[in-house]
Amino acid sequence: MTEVWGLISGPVAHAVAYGFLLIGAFFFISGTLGVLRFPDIYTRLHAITKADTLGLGFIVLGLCLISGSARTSLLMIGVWVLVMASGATACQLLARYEQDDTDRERRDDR
Amino acid sequence: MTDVQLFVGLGLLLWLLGLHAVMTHRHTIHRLIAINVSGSGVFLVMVSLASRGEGVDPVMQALVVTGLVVAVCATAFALRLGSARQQSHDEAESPS
Amino acid sequence: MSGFITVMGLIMVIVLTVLLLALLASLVRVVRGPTRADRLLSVQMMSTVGTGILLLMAHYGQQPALIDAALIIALLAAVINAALVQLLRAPRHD
Amino acid sequence: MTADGFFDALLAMLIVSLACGALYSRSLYRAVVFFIALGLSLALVWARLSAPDLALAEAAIGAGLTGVLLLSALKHQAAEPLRPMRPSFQLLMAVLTGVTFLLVLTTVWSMPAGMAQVGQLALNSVNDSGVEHPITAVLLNFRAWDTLLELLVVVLALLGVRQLKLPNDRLPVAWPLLLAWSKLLAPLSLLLGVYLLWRGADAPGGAFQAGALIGSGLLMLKLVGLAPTTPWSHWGIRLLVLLGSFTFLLVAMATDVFGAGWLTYPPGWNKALILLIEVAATASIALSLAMLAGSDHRELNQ
Repeated sequence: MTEVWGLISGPVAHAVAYGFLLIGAFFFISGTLGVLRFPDIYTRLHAITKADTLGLGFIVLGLCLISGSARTSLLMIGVWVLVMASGATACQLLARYEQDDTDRERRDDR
Repeated sequence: MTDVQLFVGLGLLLWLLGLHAVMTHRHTIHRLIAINVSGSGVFLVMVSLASRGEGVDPVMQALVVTGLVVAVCATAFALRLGSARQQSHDEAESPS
Repeated sequence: MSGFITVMGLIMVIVLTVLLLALLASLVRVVRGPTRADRLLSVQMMSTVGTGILLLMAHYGQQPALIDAALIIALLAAVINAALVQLLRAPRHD
Repeated sequence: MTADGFFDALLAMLIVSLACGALYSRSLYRAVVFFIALGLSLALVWARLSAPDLALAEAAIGAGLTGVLLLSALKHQAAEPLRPMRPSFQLLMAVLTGVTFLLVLTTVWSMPAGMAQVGQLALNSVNDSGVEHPITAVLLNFRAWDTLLELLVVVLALLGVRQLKLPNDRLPVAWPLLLAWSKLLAPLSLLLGVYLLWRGADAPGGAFQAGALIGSGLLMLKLVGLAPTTPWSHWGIRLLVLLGSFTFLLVAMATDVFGAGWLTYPPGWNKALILLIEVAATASIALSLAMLAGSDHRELNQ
């Protein structure tokens, strides 16, 4: 058991953790590019709620490995689950709102 | 320039931008947003001044926590006042 | 060992900078729109990125309370989306 | 330039552009979205300035409640054209504010470093206050007067709204997805609020943050039509709104009559009294904020 703990908190694990942080940053970059470049709201919603949530997941994973404390890790994973759920729901809600809005007369966006 | 100076400057800038916007806008909601922005500027100045020394000044921060709640209550009241005014305006205009 | 630590610090700074730039980029969506949902999408994006920044800062600055702040931001971004949908939806003509 | 300085500069740039967007957008809706985003980013600034209490409060109030408030105000606004003032007037104001900026900036920058005496005093005497977290100690012990008056301000705002003639409008029927989501979100905000209140004794958190959070959960239930009505005419509602101020006043009077003086807690009792006041204040703040933002004509003007 102590060996496992040594591996988790050792320098190798830290290197892996920082690798996760970089992967997370990569996903955030791709999500941002998606938001800037995609042609319509539905694809942009897709970019935000998938790529960015995944990026946050990697960052949480990396930080959990670095911190090594169970309480902090649990809280951070809770944050991630919440962001995931809220991202998925917000995606649906905004897309439906948009459809509802387009179905009626095209209202100008004051 | 230290970080405290940067944030004090930022707070003052927000305060004055808000003040300028309060004076140059006419719409109720726009003005309320402007007042809130300048309020945030004041909070920013207070909090950055609170983190000048070795530790963090708890009195300043507690004042700002109080200020945030008071600000949101005042904003809520003012927005309600604005929409009530709008409603009575509409009723006066409509012929019924 | 000290070299190792500065590499870690560098990675932390790079990730934080990427996230802040993402935050700045989301402003483009608020300005360009074109629809209301598009503009609110950027709030959703800012909350996701902002939670990331807060979590990193909680670790970087040794302030565990910032994790709670991240939790609250994640929760309230959802409330704002719901409020938009309920409040600004065209009322049904019945 | 150090890494921290770079980060700060980016953050400052973000805040300034958000503020400019919120203040000078032509479209009202855009200004509101910018303002919500400003609230979110200010939470990051508070985090950077090592004020986690404020980050919590700003996240709950600046990002959540104010956003819902502004969106609901937007609903009532007619598409009123934004008539700007004359350019000459705007220029004059810009010059005036610019001069003020320079004057105040030079004054503030030359202020001596170090903490004000009262802050040092508060930090030194935290141990006598009954709670470990200095900001909670200031709010509920050293400067409890301020907090008492603040609770009264919340009640006053609600009373003020009651005097207005509120529009009587119906929200559309919520989508099933939204209903299910808010059934999940509201208990979660209650749970998180209680957690913040509990942590307030020895870590950042406390009655205001908890109250604002629970209030937004309640507000969300109100928006989708799941919350029971909270009519002002019901005595229970009035009691709950006034509970925080009443408890606080009762404690203040009791300490004045039987103890050492107005709001000077007897030793040994302070932790219990602070907790009592905090729980009552949280309930009052939550209900008052939700009613301030979400109650309509039927609930407030009988």
